[in-house]
Amino acid sequence: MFLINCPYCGERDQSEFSCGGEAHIERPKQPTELSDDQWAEYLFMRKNVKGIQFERWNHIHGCRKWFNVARDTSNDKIHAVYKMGERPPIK
Amino acid sequence: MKNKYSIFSLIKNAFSGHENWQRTWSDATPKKEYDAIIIGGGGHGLATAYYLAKKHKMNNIAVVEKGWIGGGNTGRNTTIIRSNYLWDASAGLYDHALKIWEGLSQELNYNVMFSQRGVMNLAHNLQDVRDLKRRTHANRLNGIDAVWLNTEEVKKFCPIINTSPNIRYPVLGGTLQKRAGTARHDAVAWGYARGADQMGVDIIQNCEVKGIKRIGDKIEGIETTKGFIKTNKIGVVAAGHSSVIANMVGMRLPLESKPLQALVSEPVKPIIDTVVMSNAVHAYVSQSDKGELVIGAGTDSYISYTQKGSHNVVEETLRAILELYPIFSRMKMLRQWGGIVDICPDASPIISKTQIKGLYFNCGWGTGGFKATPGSGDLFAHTIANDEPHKLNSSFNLNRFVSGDLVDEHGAAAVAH
Amino acid sequence: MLNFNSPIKEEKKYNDLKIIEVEPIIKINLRSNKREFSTKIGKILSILPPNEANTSSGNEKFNLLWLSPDEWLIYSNDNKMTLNDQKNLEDKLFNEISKLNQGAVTNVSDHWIMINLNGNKVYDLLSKSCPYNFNDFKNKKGSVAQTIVNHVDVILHNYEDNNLNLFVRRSFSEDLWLWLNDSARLI
Amino acid sequence: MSKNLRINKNKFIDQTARILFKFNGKKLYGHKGDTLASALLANNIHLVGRSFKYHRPRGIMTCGSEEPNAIVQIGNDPALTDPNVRATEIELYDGLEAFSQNCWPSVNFDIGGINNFLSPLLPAGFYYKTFMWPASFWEKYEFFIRHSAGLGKSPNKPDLDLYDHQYAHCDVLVIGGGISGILSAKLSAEKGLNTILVDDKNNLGGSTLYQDDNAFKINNENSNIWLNKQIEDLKKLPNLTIKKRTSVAAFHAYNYLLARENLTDHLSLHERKNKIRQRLWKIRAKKVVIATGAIERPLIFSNNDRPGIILSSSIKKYIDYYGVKTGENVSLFTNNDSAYEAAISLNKSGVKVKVIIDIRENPNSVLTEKIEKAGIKILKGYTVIDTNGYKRIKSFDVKKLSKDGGSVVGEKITYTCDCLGISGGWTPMVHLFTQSGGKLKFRNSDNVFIPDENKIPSEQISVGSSNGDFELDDVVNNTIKSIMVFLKLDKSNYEQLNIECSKEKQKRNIWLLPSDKPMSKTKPFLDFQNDSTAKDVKLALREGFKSIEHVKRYTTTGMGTDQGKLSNMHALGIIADTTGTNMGELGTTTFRPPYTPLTFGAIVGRNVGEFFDHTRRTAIHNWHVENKAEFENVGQWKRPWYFPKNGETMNQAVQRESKAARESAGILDASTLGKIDLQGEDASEFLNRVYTNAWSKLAIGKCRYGLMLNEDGMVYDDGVTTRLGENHYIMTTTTGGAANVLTKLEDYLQTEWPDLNVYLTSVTDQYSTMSICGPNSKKIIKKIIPNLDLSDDNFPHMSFKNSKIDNVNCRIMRISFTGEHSYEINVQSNFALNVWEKCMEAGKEFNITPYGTETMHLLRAEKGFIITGQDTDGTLTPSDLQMDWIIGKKKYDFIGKRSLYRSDTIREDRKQFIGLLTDDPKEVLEEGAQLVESLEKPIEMLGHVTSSYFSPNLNKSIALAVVKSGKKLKGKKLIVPMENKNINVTITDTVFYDKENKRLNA
Repeated sequence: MFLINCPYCGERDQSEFSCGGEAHIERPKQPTELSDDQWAEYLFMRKNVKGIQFERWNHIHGCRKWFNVARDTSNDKIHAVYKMGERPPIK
Repeated sequence: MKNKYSIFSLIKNAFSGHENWQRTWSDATPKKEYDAIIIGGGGHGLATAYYLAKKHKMNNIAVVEKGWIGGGNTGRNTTIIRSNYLWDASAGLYDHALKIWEGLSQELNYNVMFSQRGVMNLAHNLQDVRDLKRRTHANRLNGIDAVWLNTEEVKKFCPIINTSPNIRYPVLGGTLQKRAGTARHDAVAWGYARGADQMGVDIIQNCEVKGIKRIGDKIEGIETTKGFIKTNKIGVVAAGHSSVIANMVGMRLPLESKPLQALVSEPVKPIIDTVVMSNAVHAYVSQSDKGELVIGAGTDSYISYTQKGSHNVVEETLRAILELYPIFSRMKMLRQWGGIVDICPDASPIISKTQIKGLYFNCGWGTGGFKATPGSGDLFAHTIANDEPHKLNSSFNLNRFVSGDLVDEHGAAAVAH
Repeated sequence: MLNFNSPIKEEKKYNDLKIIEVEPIIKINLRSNKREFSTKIGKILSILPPNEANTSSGNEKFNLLWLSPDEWLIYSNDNKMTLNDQKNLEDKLFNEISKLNQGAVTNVSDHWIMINLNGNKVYDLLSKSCPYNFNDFKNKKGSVAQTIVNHVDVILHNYEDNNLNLFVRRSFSEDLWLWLNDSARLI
Repeated sequence: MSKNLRINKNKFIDQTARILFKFNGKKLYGHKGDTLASALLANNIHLVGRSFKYHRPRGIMTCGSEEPNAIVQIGNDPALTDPNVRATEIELYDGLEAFSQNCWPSVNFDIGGINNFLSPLLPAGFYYKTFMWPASFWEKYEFFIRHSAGLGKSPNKPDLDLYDHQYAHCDVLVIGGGISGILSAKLSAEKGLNTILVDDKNNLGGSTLYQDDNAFKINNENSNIWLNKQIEDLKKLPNLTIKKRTSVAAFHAYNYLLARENLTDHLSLHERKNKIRQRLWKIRAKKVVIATGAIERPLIFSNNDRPGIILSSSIKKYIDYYGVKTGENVSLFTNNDSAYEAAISLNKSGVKVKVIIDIRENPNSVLTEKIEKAGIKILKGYTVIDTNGYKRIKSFDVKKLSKDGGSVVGEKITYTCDCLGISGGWTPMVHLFTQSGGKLKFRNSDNVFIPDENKIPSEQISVGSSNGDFELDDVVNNTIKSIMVFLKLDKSNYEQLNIECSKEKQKRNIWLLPSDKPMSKTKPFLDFQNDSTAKDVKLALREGFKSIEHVKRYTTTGMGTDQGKLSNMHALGIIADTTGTNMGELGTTTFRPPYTPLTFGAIVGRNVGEFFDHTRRTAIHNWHVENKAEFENVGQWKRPWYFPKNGETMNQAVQRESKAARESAGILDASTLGKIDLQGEDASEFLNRVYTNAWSKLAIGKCRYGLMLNEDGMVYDDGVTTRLGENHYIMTTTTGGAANVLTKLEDYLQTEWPDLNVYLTSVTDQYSTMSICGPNSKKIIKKIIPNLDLSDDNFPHMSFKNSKIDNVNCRIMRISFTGEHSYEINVQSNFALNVWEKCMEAGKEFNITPYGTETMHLLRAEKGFIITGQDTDGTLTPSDLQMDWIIGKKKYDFIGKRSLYRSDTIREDRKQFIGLLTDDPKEVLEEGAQLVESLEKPIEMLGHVTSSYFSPNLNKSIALAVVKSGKKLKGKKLIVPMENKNINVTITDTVFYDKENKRLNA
């Protein structure tokens, strides 16, 4: 069980959170202008990174806030936690 | 021709102290060039190579594996084999595999211990009943041997299940496929490796792919830890690592790689003689020939390549096990492990060409790839050899995510009322 | 007059532990990310909503718990407040805040059930199924934690030493009550 | 056989109290403090079980959790029996009953022993090569394989014991209560750190506890005396928790560890009543100290598995700790000094040690000198080549080793014995370290894998012999040194220790000892439980299984209940030797949790039976119970399914309820529907984006039905949303979808549309909802709320009114899921029961009939309303549902909109929602049944039945279904092929009842 540092509530057990997958996939502002291919890219295609992945977590059993986590998927180490709308603090 | 395995060869070799058995497969060093290369030496990859050589006479091919063959999900799964899928496309695919399983030990001359002890799926609420009945009807009309069992029949088929109406989610019935069962996972990889090796396929272990070379939209070869190998056709069967390979050519796939855990108990004398799966009280269990209870847990919600999952998934799984089999409370977990499963949004696989000529993907098997091993290999070999999918895998193309023709095997998406 | 029926209506005593449902308690959920919000609340309740995470503020009448950067829970110390008084408070807050687009005001008096746990074994009890680290919480009066107990969402408020209020959704409350009591006998 | 081998001298065993126990039915006695193993040995019983494959007689080999052989079935109560319990771990209690496993009819005469003679036919992996003919026979062969495999027996009645969980958070967790663990815990707690020390035994101190020889001294005291003082000091430290009988099972990432505390397994059965059997500690530690010690290695030579062959350190423990002689004619066989410690203990206890076979050419230390002085013969540079005896070792053969150790030379010497102690050196217990993600390095000097200090994954440290320090001086000095750095201590009380330790560190390692026979004639066991031998490993290598994981899987080495604690290193060594690889490069197999097997019960804790999953109850639940409702599980909710009266079947009850609802009045508890309160100036815009239809123009006080899609265009949820004020709405969701919908909406608000000013608050539990429908519903509402104007003008369909019932505020919605004139009362939950009772009272004269989910489903099906999750399955678009009207065509965007226009989602031949009538109106279709046009094979399935009922109001069977191109097929005949018959049906409109919606305003 990870120990996740919620940017609002502090360090909590993973069981208080849910994971929302890859971060920084912005919903297209004008979906109707997109081709089927482009829409599928947004909808389904994922980097599925092995290494540092930027992903979304929700402190669902706490403050209910979504935030971003930079986690190395090859060893599950969390390198950074940052709020929605912020840019990743690491590369 | 290698030793043929039989009781007679076993006796013969016993006299010579088993000194004269030949290698099951040879460790090859890579040639400069192959007609096709399969990336990934799991069951699916080795089966693909086997059928490429056997049915399509492509013998100058290689399987490259970054570790040891069968070391990924092939050697980590709970070995359930069944074909009672809902949609026609899935039923076609998995039943094709099941039919091959039925003669596989003989075909490979390697006992993969396919044991048709039946697989039962339980229903615990009214929507489960509707969904499973729907599946049973569809199976029957597709020629798949599924039958609906009421609670008493469930109890009769597997007496240790707690079918009391007073449990939190009582068993309301179930669907049974008798032709379904289990097999010995390692043997599948080793048997296909032996078969492929006999036909000249190079099996190259400890060879990690570092890059894919292409010129324009054409494949030129692969960069590996054992050097560059030239080829015009690459079949990627890398399971959890499919996206890692795809990223090498700048492709993204509709996949997420997540931890899937399983565990076994200490071995005991026979106590459960079939495979029982439950979705609502989420757990599945069978007993291996060795006597261990083999229990499958769920996936975690996050991506991870660590082959480790969260403890709470194991706890939840065993909670479900004890709800259905309270007699197992004193049984002990002997070993617990994780695999990396690549999951598609519609819980169906991809066996497909790509936009890059000569590059093929076989992935997205999620939590249930083992059962499809022979069929997957056969159909992927067909796709690679002909540069066209077989009728049975035509639905499992990459384009379905663009056009919207998903093969959604999640069943009922939401609990509602 | 309609009868009030809270789900538990019981008090249980164990060694070093007392568990009791306290109802009716008015509870109002506040949401806002507007600047004037704090002042308005201060005016109406004479308490400022805490900005610091996992803390609360309060006076003899009300407690104001931090739930998230834009969410707070008010609950009263008094379970004798009349329905009319409750309605008046809710309306006042609603009219001053929600109506003026300064945030949201939602009556959640019956959404949450408040259970008071009191005694030396309180934290041993909760730690049977709560992953939260109480080491700091238990030493700091007024601490607030939103976490899970036996897989159910709860809000915990450190009211006094070894005396806390636990809020659980009404539909889960009987179940959690059974679990708390079953656990208490095993301590 | 009935000899007593107890020595009268011991402080750890309470010899004043005799304990009666039974082994295989025979009454025996032991003492408090014994394990089953020590008590058996005291009774001169070595033969405990039979091996897995060859059914060879096997005895007690160790004294701990690494025991591969002495595993027994405890107890014979079908609810409480425990299979595969290590005799070396279970503490003796009054009335303990143990049975040998895997043998029939008895451990002394076991039919399966025939396998031993067939063993030439049963090499590693033999089953892959045979049992294939005829093909259909595998399951018959398998039946026999299954029945001869397995070890103990599973209980076959539900467990009666209790299991518990407890979370703990500490600064430092110390695992292992041996000397290095004790020093670590002491240093930590003295520094003021909140410390937990766990040890799997009932006594702290590890092996130093009984090391009373003057060859081992600390500050001029024998090491055991010095350590005892430390333990006494330790117990006084305030911020230290000591957990005995507690074994760490798993070390997960983020220093999350699981430890099982055994609370009752050592008590007699009557003392266990109402106590928790095992508690699983879930420990989150800031820092972890691993002090788990090391395990002695066996030596690999032919027939090294006979009962009476015991690890030398175990012989020492049996004598010094348990006061039990493991034999009276003992010899020792070793490659290091450990066996000499055992020899000293044996000698002190008056057991004659006949000979020590040492493979080293020149062992030369204080210990060896001591032994030689005592007149014990040492054969230096010799090896044991074989042993004799069947159920107990009787003698062994010895030969001189060649210089290179690769063969034997000279004459064979045979020694008789009844016990042979063996020692192959030590293996650090690095399991937990590697479980946590740590990497090992190989130390060539003494052939051990130890933690690589550069590859430590978290705040943790390994100390003592688990870190590869095996001698007392190294253990103590290095532990102190490294703990001081690890915990950032400036000074400690241990800086000036004077340690005397006289063992020689020289070892000679030969993984597989040579024999004078050809390999094929020998049986050098590696994995004692699984019967895999060095021959099997070599066979696997010949057959091309080179990776250690392949060898392990092919030979099953290391896959027994001891998980290879004794066998793995030798298997690796033999692979390395055979293939000419360096062991460091070969690596190890993965160590997987748990460290020792963990009961399912402990893992699950108390979430069994009534606590398996939560039960959510509505505020009116008790009324339903009192009125004999049958319940349906909907998610975690209990919902009334139907209310049978006077022994009605479900069908009868539902027919009655459905008729009553249409003819007079029905009442439904709809409180489980999700309810979300929306406030904020952008609430309308938000609704526009999350629902398919338009919301801006909905007037205050009005209600509207909404359909929510997934981003992939498929129907996800639905419900009615009411505009309470300019910027205030209340949304309802499906029961099962409530939590997910709220999460999804929050997600969009926080991440995609943070600019929208909207706040969402769940009020599902705040309000209870009761729906009253039927032509008399208006009259009932009028009785309850006399001052509310219920005229259609003032209060039309799809609108709401704030009102009061007595002193309590409520919201009345005029919405209908049945097609009848109906009202929904929403009231604060704590008053709901009373409001419900009022409705029942007011409705009495109209025969108001409570109904459950089944009748609700039937009534809505008569009107063709969908139930998401039943009529939809995540693959249907609004258009598929014939609900094109609900798509706001003019809206620029909403969740899922873009997906509706993909090439495959606009196809006309998709499955579409339709109605069905059976040709025989009495025939009710089965939900889930498939629809076809023709029975010609291959059968093409066109769709399936989603909902089906016998409608009492129409007096015929009705059904809803999805069918390919269904929209265009009205009137078409289809077939529902069942197992035993084919049912003819006709496609119809989805609305069966009151197509003109006249009843809404009736």
